[in-house]
Amino acid sequence: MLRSNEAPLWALFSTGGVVAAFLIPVHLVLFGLVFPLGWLRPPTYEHLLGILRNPLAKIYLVTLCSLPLFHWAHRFRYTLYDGLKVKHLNELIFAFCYGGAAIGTVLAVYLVWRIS
Amino acid sequence: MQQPTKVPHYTKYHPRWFRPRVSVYWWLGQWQYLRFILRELSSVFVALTVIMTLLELRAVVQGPVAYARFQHQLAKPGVILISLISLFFVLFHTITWFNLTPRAMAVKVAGKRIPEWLVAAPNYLIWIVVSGAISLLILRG
Amino acid sequence: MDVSDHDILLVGGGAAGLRAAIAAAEVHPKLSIAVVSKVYPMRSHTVSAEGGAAGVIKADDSLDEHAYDTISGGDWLCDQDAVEAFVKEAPLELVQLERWGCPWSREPDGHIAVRAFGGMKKKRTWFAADKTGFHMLHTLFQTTLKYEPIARYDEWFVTKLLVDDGRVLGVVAIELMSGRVQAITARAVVLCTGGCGRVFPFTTNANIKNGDGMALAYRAGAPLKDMEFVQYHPTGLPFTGILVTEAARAEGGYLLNKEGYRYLQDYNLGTPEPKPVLRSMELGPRDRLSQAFVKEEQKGRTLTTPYGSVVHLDLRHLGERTINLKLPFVRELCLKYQNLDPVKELIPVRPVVHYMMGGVSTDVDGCTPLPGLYAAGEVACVSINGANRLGSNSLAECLVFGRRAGRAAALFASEQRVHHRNALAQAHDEQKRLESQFLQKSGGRERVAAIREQMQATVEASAGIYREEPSLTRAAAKLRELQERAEDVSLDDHSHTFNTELQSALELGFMLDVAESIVECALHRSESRGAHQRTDYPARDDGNFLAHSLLFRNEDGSSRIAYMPVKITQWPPGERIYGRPQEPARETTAAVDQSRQDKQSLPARRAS
Amino acid sequence: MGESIVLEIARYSPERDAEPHLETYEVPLRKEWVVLDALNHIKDKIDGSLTYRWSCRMGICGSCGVMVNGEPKLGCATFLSSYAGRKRVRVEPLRYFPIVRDLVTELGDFLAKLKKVKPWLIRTDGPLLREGEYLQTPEQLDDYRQLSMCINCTLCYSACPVVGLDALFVGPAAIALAQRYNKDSRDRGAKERTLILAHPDGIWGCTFVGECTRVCPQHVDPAGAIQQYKVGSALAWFEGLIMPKKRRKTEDRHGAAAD
Ligand SMILES: Cc1cc2nc3c(=O)[nH]c(=O)nc-3n(C[C@H](O)[C@H](O)[C@H](O)COP(=O)(O)OP(=O)(O)OC[C@H]3O[C@@H](n4cnc5c(N)ncnc54)[C@H](O)[C@@H]3O)c2cc1C
Ligand code: SF4
Ligand code: F3S
Ligand code: FES
Repeated sequence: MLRSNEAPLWALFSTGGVVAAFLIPVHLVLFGLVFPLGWLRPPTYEHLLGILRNPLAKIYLVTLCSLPLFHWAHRFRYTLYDGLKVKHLNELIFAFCYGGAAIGTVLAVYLVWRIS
Repeated sequence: MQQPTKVPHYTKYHPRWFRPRVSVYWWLGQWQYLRFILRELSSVFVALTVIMTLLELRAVVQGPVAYARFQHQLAKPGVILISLISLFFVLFHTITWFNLTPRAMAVKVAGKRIPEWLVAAPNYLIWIVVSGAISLLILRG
Repeated sequence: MDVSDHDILLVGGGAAGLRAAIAAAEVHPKLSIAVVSKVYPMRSHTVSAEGGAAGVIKADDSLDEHAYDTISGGDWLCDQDAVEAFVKEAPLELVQLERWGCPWSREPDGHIAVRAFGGMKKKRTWFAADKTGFHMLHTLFQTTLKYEPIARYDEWFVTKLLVDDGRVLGVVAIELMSGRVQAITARAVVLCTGGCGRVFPFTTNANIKNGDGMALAYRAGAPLKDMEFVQYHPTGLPFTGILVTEAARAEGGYLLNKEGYRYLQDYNLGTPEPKPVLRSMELGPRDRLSQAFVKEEQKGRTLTTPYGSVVHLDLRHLGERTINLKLPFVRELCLKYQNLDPVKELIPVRPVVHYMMGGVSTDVDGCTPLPGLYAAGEVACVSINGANRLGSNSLAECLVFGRRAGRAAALFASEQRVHHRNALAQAHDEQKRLESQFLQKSGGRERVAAIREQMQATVEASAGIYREEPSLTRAAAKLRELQERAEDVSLDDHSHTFNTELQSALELGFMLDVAESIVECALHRSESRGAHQRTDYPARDDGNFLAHSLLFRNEDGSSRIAYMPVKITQWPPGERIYGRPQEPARETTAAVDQSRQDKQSLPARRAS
Repeated sequence: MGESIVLEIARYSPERDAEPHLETYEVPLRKEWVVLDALNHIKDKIDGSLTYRWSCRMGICGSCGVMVNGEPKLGCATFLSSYAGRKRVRVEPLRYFPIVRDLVTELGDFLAKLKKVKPWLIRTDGPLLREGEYLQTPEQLDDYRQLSMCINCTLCYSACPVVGLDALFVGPAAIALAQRYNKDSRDRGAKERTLILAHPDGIWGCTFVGECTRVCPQHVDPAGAIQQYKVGSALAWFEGLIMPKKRRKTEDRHGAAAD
């Protein structure tokens, strides 16, 4: 069973890794540091909403949230297996990690869908 | 009677191997291992940033008041600290990821494999361009 | 005590042993075959061969020329029927290895590439960069993995051949991991245990090359042949003895004395040209080059280092590109072990003991005079190498005669009935001997390492590049004494688990026998031929010594020597001429040219 | 002259000891000595019972691997002088393997794994032996040349934590060897090897720690080989999803399928 899953899960992990590597830093820098510390003025609510109404932006946001979560799921799963030597909790960890990523994805879809 | 020992007894002509056990803290023993674990844990901070983004989205969905309140919360010193730590790990992820891609892809031009740094370099270029474009888009207006 | 039984037993997992195993498996898939080796097969010394393996493949080459080069290179001590079989089968064996996946270096069009090698008139040496032996051995090893009938006894050390009624019935071996001594019986045993370079102090040979197989056969009653012929390779790195392959000279390297002069021109080896010329100067045969070194040393024109005199090998003019492409391992070894870069610096080199031309006497099918016993590879002497082996012939020899011996043994074995009445008793005795002589003994006064060092010094001093009667006689007496003192060794290690000291002690015993046989044969051959140079008899003497030395062991441990004529088919003895490549064939007699006509040469397989 | 260096060597004798312990030896520090020379010095001059493997002393037979100060190294290719500043040099058996005695580890499991990946040329068609060799251009040779350099020294197994944590993991050298044949233009066996490789105990067990490549004395880069196989497997899976018919071809090409 595991065997048939590993290839697509790994594909999700690695595309997630690519997305995270290219896109996550700039979002973190802007929203986590530059704006809160007041180095630059944050975009106004209207401006942001304007951007988010664009369907392309919606797709972008879902990608930005979903794939890196699957990236996390894969890495975290193996870190738990190896780092803590808890491979016997296999199923539980599996459910937690990919379940988490799936919930995150659903949330992202739901939220962008709510923007009108 | 034989003396009780913790160790299985050696019997002549039957080798008794010593099987070392790997400790749970194996990754603390060696810098390269620790770095590996940190690299893997960077994914946790990637996930944290995603969560931050989701919360931001929720705030936008809920309206201007919620958005303003969320901005305010992000400026709390504790949250700033978390962001800083996250940034460290997220950058760690980006750099290790870029440097390792050439490993996973043997890019060949005209039958010759091109050197790894040349495969990695475009990543950094694209990264800078993309980051600039996104910043502009968000900041404009 | 356990006994395990197989149809065929290969002792040794080098190129010869593994090739023989596959050959046996292909005779009949039902035969049970076992490879016994004191190291994991891929650790066998074949792994360190660098330069290449010879086999005629190009259209401008012919089997005759390969045969002639081999025979003249061997100073006419080769059995010519064996050489003919060898040159004919070598290309097929090398193609076979290609089919098994060996990563041979290629021409741009995808065909096999060949390079020049010392003593060869044409380019015919197949190579896999400069790790040829490594690639051949791993290809063979990996290929044997797919043959289910081939069982392996990895890290089992053979101490004795089981002989009953003049027939070989198997071996007694120690499983190193457990210390268990066991009889492994078989219808036929093939010795493929490699050479004996470790008898000398300064050698390219690995720690495992102790002449085990030669001593095993000798003790069992089989004769050793031509043991006086030991090859020195002209270019070894000082201290380690690591080899700088002949390919370095084939690609165009120069040998320089301390004045930076290409001294080989003074020794009848041709005139210096900037580009390598086949069979000339640096591409002369190994015996001549090593002898030239000694002469230079006597003239005081070599450099002195803490590890003996050296001359220089100069590769600098080849350029970084060629060196990286054709000689990467040479560069790696120099950087790693000599801390110098051949792209920019001169490499110090000196002659180093490299190869044993002699060995267990066999016919062209690897068959020894002892029924049930076969031998192939460096341990054997089928006599294709004569008095001096040409570089790159021995890897091909391992394949050709490995296959022949494996086949012959398999055919012999399938006709024999199970028969090992005494095996168990003999194994018991051997176990008792090991326990009482080594493991349980205390109070012996001698150390293995000390006796080994003295033996090595003795052999080098007497049976080195140049030899003479007084020192050989003295060496014979000294070796007798060491034999006796070896009875009195005591071990620090009394464990049964992986007792390498016990192994060393047994290997020392083998080496002492081999050392004695080298000195004995050298003493009796009062002529100079190929690698055997007697200062007291400087000329070749075809009247008395166009013959192989055969050394037999007497019951009491002493030896007796006999001579067996060399088999000449079409190339009567001539003079060995190097450095005049344009006219070598004409130098031989007209009879040769004539007899060549009725020999068909290999059709150039690839009409291009 | 007179300079020396202290070695701490792990000793274990199953007949006597419950577990390995360190013993110290002082040996001369010579500039041309490698760790193996020091071990030989001890065995010949101080304690004949010290047990370790070696043969070629030129870095090609692969038998002399040990841990030197916690790093997997070839004993014959590691100069003592590079540790001259340290007070002591610690020499232990290769990590993650059962220890037979002193510095000798057990290799049976490794060899079984090697055999499992079918490391031989798989091909049934082709011309007769007499008709000559398969053609292969230097570029095609280059595709797998580096992978064919493995000397089976097992240093990479001692470097890889997954090997230590998961006894079933096929491990870096064996996977690299399988890839060596997969990438050989003469081979047709990629599909057969998929069953073993595209498996949780095969490539998917590897988490790209990358240490295997760092310690490899032959620059084989098993880490790269494994990741490339993963990419191939993932691509093959997607292609199979989109175009089930093309699946076959891709599998052959990438030597990877995901089912
Ligand atoms: C540095 C170097 C470079 C060389 N380069 C070339 C070259 O370029 N071209 C060329 O043609 N030749 C070359 N040679 C020579 C050639 O490599 C050898 O002659 C050849 O490899 C010998 O192969 P083998 O199978 O006979 O023995 P080996 O490969 O030496 O194998 C011997 C086997 O016997 C086993 N064995 C020995 N004793 C026992 C025992 N008592 N019990 C159990 N097992 C035992 C060993 O474990 C081993 O498996 C070179 C040699 C050296 C040293
Ligand atoms: S891949 Fe490298 S480290 Fe691993 S066994 Fe092969 S040569 Fe040794
Ligand atoms: S160290 Fe191990 S985890 Fe993978 S990259 Fe190498 S096999
Ligand atoms: S002794 Fe052969 S690799 Fe070190």
